[in-house]
Amino acid sequence: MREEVFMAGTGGQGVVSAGSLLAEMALEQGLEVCYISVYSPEVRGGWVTSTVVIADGEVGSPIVGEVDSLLLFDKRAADEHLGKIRSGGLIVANSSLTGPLTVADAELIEVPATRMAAELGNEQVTNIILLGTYVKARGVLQLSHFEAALKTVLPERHHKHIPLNIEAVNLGAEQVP
Amino acid sequence: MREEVFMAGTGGQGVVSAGSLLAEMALEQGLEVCYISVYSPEVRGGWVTSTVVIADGEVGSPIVGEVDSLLLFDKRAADEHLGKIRSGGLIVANSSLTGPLTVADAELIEVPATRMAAELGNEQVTNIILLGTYVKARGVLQLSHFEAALKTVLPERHHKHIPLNIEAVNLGAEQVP
Amino acid sequence: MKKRFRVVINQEHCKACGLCIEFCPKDVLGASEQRNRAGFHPVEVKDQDSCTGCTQCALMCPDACIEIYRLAVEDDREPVEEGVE
Amino acid sequence: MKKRFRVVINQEHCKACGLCIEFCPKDVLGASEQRNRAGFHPVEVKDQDSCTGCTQCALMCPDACIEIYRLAVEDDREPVEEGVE
Amino acid sequence: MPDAQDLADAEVVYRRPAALTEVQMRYCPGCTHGTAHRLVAEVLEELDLIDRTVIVVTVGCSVYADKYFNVDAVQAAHGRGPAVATGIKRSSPESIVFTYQGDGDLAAIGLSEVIHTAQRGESITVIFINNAVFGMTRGQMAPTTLVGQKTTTTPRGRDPQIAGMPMMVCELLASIAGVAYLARETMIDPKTVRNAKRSIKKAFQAQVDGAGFSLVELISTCPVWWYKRPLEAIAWIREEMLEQYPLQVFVEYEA
Amino acid sequence: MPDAQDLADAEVVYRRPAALTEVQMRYCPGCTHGTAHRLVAEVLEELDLIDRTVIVVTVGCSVYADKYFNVDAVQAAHGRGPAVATGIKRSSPESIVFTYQGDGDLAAIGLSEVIHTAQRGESITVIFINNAVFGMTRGQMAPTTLVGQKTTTTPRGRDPQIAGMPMMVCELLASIAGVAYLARETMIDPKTVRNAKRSIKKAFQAQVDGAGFSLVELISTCPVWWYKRPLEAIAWIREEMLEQYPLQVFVEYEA
Amino acid sequence: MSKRVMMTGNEAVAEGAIAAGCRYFFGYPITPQNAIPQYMAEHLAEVGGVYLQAESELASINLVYGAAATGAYVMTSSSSPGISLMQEGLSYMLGSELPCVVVNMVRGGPGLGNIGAAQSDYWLATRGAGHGDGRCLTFAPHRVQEMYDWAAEAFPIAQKYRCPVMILGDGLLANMAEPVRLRERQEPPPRDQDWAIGGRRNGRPRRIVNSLWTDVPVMEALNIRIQERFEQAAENETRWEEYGNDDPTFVFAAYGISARICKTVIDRLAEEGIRARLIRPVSLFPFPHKPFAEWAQRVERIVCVELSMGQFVEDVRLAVAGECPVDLIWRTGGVVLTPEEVMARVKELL
Amino acid sequence: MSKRVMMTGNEAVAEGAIAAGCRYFFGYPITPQNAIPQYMAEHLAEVGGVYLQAESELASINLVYGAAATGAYVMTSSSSPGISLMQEGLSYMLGSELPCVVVNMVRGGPGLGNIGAAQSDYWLATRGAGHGDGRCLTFAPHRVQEMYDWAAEAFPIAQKYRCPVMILGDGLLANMAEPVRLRERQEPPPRDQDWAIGGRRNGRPRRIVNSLWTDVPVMEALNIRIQERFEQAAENETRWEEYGNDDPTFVFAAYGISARICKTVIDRLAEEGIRARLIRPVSLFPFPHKPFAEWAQRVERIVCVELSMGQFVEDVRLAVAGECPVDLIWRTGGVVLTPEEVMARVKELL
Ligand SMILES: Cc1ncc(C[n+]2csc(CCOP(=O)(O)OP(=O)(O)O)c2C)c(N)n1
Ligand SMILES: Cc1ncc(C[n+]2csc(CCOP(=O)(O)OP(=O)(O)O)c2C)c(N)n1
Ligand code: SF4
Ligand code: SF4
Ligand code: SF4
Ligand code: SF4
Ligand code: SF4
Ligand code: SF4
Ligand SMILES: [Mg+2]
Ligand SMILES: [Mg+2]
Repeated sequence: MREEVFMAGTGGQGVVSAGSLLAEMALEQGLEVCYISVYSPEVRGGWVTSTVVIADGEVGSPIVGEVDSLLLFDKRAADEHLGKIRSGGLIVANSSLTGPLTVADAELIEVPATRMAAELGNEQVTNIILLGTYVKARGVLQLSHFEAALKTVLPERHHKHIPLNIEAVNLGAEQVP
Repeated sequence: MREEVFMAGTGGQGVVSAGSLLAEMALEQGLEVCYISVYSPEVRGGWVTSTVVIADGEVGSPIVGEVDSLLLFDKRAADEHLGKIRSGGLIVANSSLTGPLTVADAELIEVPATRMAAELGNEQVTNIILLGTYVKARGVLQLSHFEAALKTVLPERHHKHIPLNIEAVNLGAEQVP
Repeated sequence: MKKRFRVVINQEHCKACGLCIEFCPKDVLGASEQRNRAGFHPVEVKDQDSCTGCTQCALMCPDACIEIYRLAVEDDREPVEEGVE
Repeated sequence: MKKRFRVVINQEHCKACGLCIEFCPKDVLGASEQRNRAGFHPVEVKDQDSCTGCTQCALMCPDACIEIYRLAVEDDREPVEEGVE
Repeated sequence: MPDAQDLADAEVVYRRPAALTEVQMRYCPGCTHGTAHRLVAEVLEELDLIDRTVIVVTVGCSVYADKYFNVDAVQAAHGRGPAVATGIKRSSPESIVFTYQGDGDLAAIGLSEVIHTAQRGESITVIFINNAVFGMTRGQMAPTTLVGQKTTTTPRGRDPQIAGMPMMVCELLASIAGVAYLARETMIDPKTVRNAKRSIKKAFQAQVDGAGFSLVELISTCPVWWYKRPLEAIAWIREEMLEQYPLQVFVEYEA
Repeated sequence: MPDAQDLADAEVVYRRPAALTEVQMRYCPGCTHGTAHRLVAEVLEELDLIDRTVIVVTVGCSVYADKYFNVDAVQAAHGRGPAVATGIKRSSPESIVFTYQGDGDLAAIGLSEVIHTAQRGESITVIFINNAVFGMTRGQMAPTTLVGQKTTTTPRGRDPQIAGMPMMVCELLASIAGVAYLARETMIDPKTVRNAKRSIKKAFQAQVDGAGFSLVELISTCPVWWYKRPLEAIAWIREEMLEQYPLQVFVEYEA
Repeated sequence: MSKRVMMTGNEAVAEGAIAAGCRYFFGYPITPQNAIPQYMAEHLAEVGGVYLQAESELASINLVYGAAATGAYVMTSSSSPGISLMQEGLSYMLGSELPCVVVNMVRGGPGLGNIGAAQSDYWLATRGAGHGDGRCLTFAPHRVQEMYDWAAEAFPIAQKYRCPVMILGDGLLANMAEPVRLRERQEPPPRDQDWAIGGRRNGRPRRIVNSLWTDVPVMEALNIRIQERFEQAAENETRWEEYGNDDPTFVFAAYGISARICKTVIDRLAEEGIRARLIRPVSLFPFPHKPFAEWAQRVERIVCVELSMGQFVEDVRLAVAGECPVDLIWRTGGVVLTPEEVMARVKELL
Repeated sequence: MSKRVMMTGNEAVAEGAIAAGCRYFFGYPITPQNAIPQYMAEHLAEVGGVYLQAESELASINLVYGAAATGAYVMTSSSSPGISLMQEGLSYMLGSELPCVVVNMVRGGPGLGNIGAAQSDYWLATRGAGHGDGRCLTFAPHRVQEMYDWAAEAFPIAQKYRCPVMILGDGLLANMAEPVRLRERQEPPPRDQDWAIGGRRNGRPRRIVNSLWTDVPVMEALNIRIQERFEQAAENETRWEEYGNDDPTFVFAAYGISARICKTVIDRLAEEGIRARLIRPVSLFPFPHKPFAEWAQRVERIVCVELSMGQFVEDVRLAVAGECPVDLIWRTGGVVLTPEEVMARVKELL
């Protein structure tokens, strides 16, 4: 098993932490994983991507061409990366910012995550909602590992936000048709 | 034809200029030549050697192992380098400083050059006397090129010493038995 | 003839650092509600009439976004802005 | 008890720079006729008796060739030299 | 530009200097690298040097400065700007050559080159941006970092027992014979901006006159790696940086 | 040593210091590198540091100093002595570490390292031999070469228009906070030799006390590449060098 | 066994060094390896170590030289331009027979280049160490766990062969995170080497660390001694991994990040029924000639995959010595090959 | 034709550069090449040129970088440790596509080493130029006349391929004197390159000299462009000399001073009836693969002779690709082979 996930967005949208949460979940689940974030040289306002490769044995290439799953955080990301999806793959799009998308050969789940996050009271959990959708829809990882992963990734002083994040991830999971 | 000449002495004895004069004579004579001086790191009082390789075609190795001709300026030089002579070669020794030498398998000409130079009025021409002996005895170069070589090597302001040098070189030549 | 100034902001280059707003002695400038392509709320001219053309704002702008003109004639039109649709 | 000094020169190390000779206020030192192994005419003690043990020579010697001793007893022996056979 | 036509016959009170291109600068919001660029550009235009000037771009956040200045540009290895500038000046003496260097570039890796260039009295100009940090590489300690300042490599604040005291570049250069103009300025309010420009102008004038080496140190903000908002950064210069780095004209030049 | 036995019970007024080996130094006649060695050795002995000391030998005529000093020695790349010394000191803080550097080594290629080391207030000592020339490589111009001085690379004399003015290392370092002791001395008569030793002693004492960086510049002879006899060289220091390089204690240290 | 934690290659190499007993780090920031000095600045103090930010890479390597002379475990890290600046210092380390560990997280070059992942410092790493005949022992991990392990292994190896050991990574290996199983941090070993300086403690004879030998045969003897150590290292420290089909039609040759790309390609080719194998040198110097020489007899071709324009392939060709064709697939300048691209290009070759 | 004059290799390389129109020299003294800066200090003023003594080799190469950017013929020279210090700068020259000439009179290494003659910077010269894929075009004269000639030829070649050209000598070639036939000194060519900076004269569009390309495909394209120039250079500038018997039983491979030793050995062997030939690469990069590949088919063996511990032999092995055995005779650390020693050792091999 090898699952390649690619996420793209703009600095500040939580692309990095979504990637690192996925990686931790894989680790919790006893899988092998490799995760990398890349950003543009600007310190502020540039683009960000995360690549997470999950495997049940040794992770080979951390470099991906076409990917199994694509998480698109905004329109720039969608314009740039939509073509990366492997035929039969899964796209989770933050439709609040991507607008409507069309894909030929892959499953597309559009989640108005920014709006939903705002409704939950914190736009910051947009990424967690998308994560929930991805995890549930793709089925490679189990949602049950989310909380443990969160505890590792989140600095102690932010642990008070754990309930909100769990709510968000579940909300995301519920979006799977 | 390839003639390898090696000279050794102490800084100040004219080992460098003797080498460079030989090289110029060879050049005057239309031969190919390669000449190098090497000295110990001390700025004052160290050893000096000159190697001159003369050939009628391309000069191959500027590095010599055993040599055809050896000019020994003093005892340290003789102790160190006597063994360098090729069998059948020529050794010209400044017997004023080397003391008496014994060689098995080569021609040895002992010239009390320092004393003779002092008698000529200038110890500085010791090297020229030895040069004269070498040139005459070995016969590779012709003494007639000495003056032209001297003019090239000697800075203009020292050209007044040319007659003394010519006297010295001839004196050296006369020492050939 | 009464002097009138026109402050022109390159809103696409503006990064909303706020230095011009802070240093304008006449409170001419303020943050726009809109975002530019880089996602910043750029500065806009809120009160053109009060501008004395003192150039403090332009002197402080790290992104050379501000140009200031003295008009030859009186002019009551809206302030000039640039870049944000 | 009259003080007597003994200046000891390491003549093999001496390079005949002449600084000690120049700076000896009592003209105790001078150049030797002989050469050492490096070919220099090293310094020798010419007039031991005039030496006041002032150490000027040793202070100036760049080659640390000079040692100075104050003898416990009077002593008229020849100055001590080292190295040149 | 809407209404541009309308401004055609208006008198220009202030406009983007011709020595800057139209390219948007990549600096972070409130970073006074941009201010420094603008001032240099104004001076180049006012002294009519645009067609003679070569900027030596160095490594730091200003590494893209070749895109912003409307003059010939040479990008130099980290710290080697003054040597590169000297190479240009010696082989093309009519050129006006300046380096634009950060405190990492000039005061850390490039210290030798700038001092030797000053020492030789090379007629080049150095614009030295002291923002007390390595901006480009993400906020490490610079030689100029203040005591106690937290950076990514002084997580507990700069400890002078370990890292020494901040380096005072102008004080270091002040004793050097080849220096024609030397000043420390900042850009934290209109007055200091004007002073900074005046110093920059004198520095270039010194070069035009072949008077020798000129350098202007500009105490500059790095809001991002000071973990501050732009206005806080300005305040921090006023309250902390200028304490360590008093503004001063160290070597004066009059044409 | 003839008669050595005889001197056994004589009182030593002056003897070769124990911190020097018996090896003959290779310096040219009248070269005060040797004097400097002797003074450092005397100080090491007097402060009882022989068993704790590491000399960092640098590249120049003194590159064989490891043969002359009776202490641990590390040979450093040209100019990098202070960095090497810092590496030793940081990993072996009980050691007394000093570099011995010529003006080519310290003021040309190694300028950055010595300044940064001073800036950090590294507790090491630098013995800096300024002889206005590159001795070892056969007499080229150094940063410290006097104006008009002929060297093998300034055959018409140093021209400040081309090569700038002589570099004043102590003046350069004097403004640096990390410096505990800084002085310029020479060795041209018994008095200046004594002063030089006193300064060297203070410099090492500063290190022993962990007070910070110490450096003693010694204006030194190079008779050979000044094309002078030893006594002429001494006179040239008195008449020319000290004009350019006045003797002074720049930063004082009292235990 | 301890839990595994996610770490980047940069963090792993830093923590691995600390775990091995390294207590001295001198470095100068440069992307993409800034997290190494930052990690050291944060964590060395915890164990009584010294993080000192050097003013340049020139200073870094010479600070390392000084600390190495005292017998300490010492490390520096940098990326391509910084490693270029260390060349003289590395040559001195070799000449003075001093051990240290140097990490190079290679970026796109030449010049200032960019911070992308590249392998174009292969020559610099395997033929470098400046002037003279010496070179660094060089190891090229391809996973974060391996980064950690090699950082730790590198120190005793450096001590054993008294030379710099280089760990060669790239912009990707530096910044990607993978699970790492950490061992307990060890105390530094005693500095009881008979060459370590620091003062003639208890009046022992003085010691000299030196690379100047004007007497040429002595210098030659030093070179021979160094070379003999390298030969010992070739016997003891040559490492490689093989992966894939046991009866391949062709063999990939790749190290570091490229080798990981090849592994994925091999798996995909297997799905298509194409039999491929990988030889992944872990030690680049000493280079594992043996597996190449052996497989060269048995396969149709060897296909090198490298993120440089034909550097690594030279070592492969030297090992293969004409026994079979050696092809090359490359990208450079920070461009990274994707498995798809390698698949496509390898199929053209077959 | 002009008279021949005795000159050392150092003087010849300096005079050759001046004769070619080089008017800018930046350098820092180091034995055994001090006569080069000294010659330049003495003679550049005669022709209105600039000799500037740099404060270090780091400064030298960056001064060169600046002057090269103005389109001028510019040169520096050094010896091994100094060349190590220039590695970053050389990489920048390549990245910014700037031409210059660099002379390396190799000495014994590693470290401070000694000032004897050595060839142990072969890798540094042919694989060096710091980080990244680039390298210098490198030529290795073996006579003083050739030093002069190559110094002159190097400048237009550097301009043509927009890269540094290295002239590789050693302590012997530097300081030995041979007759040299001098040509007239030429005026420097006009600086009309379309990339040369110095100010936007007459308002022309600005020019940028740069090696930073954050966009990785752009960086890769630069590398490909550089590589293409190298391929052109391989076509146009590959030079070698052959010497000796036309029907040899074996072939010597040697460059520079070693090649001269081999010539004498070949002559002596001929006297003994042993048929030997020499292939002497004059260009080391581009390396003359062809003669090696061809002779390898026809001889029993190829015997490399080098003053280093197996650097040059790698290029020979790459060229021979297993076609015949390749042996190696070496000395290092400043020790020079004598013809006698080569004779003796080659006879053991045959
Ligand atoms: C030889 C080398 N070492 C290190 C670097 C990495 N580097 C790039 S910029 C920089 C420091 C930048 O700081 P500064 O000069 O203060 O400029 P700022 O970004 O603060 O404006 C460093 C260390 C490099 N590019 N080259
Ligand atoms: C990297 C490097 N560059 C150049 C040299 C050559 N070199 C050796 S000593 C020296 C200068 C010596 O001058 P100085 O430091 O003044 O010492 P002095 O001989 O005058 O005592 C130079 C340039 C070197 N060894 N290494
Ligand atoms: S010119 Fe002066 S008054 Fe007008 S907006 Fe700017 S700062 Fe305000
Ligand atoms: S100063 Fe410039 S960048 Fe900052 S808010 Fe004002 S216009 Fe925008
Ligand atoms: S101690 Fe004084 S008096 Fe005696 S020899 Fe020396 S300098 Fe002269
Ligand atoms: S000072 Fe020393 S070296 Fe000089 S002459 Fe006197 S004893 Fe000899
Ligand atoms: S990181 Fe700092 S110096 Fe760099 S652009 Fe941003 S604010 Fe300016
Ligand atoms: S060359 Fe000069 S510095 Fe060197 S030993 Fe001789 S006199 Fe002293
Ligand atoms: Mg900075
Ligand atoms: Mg000196």
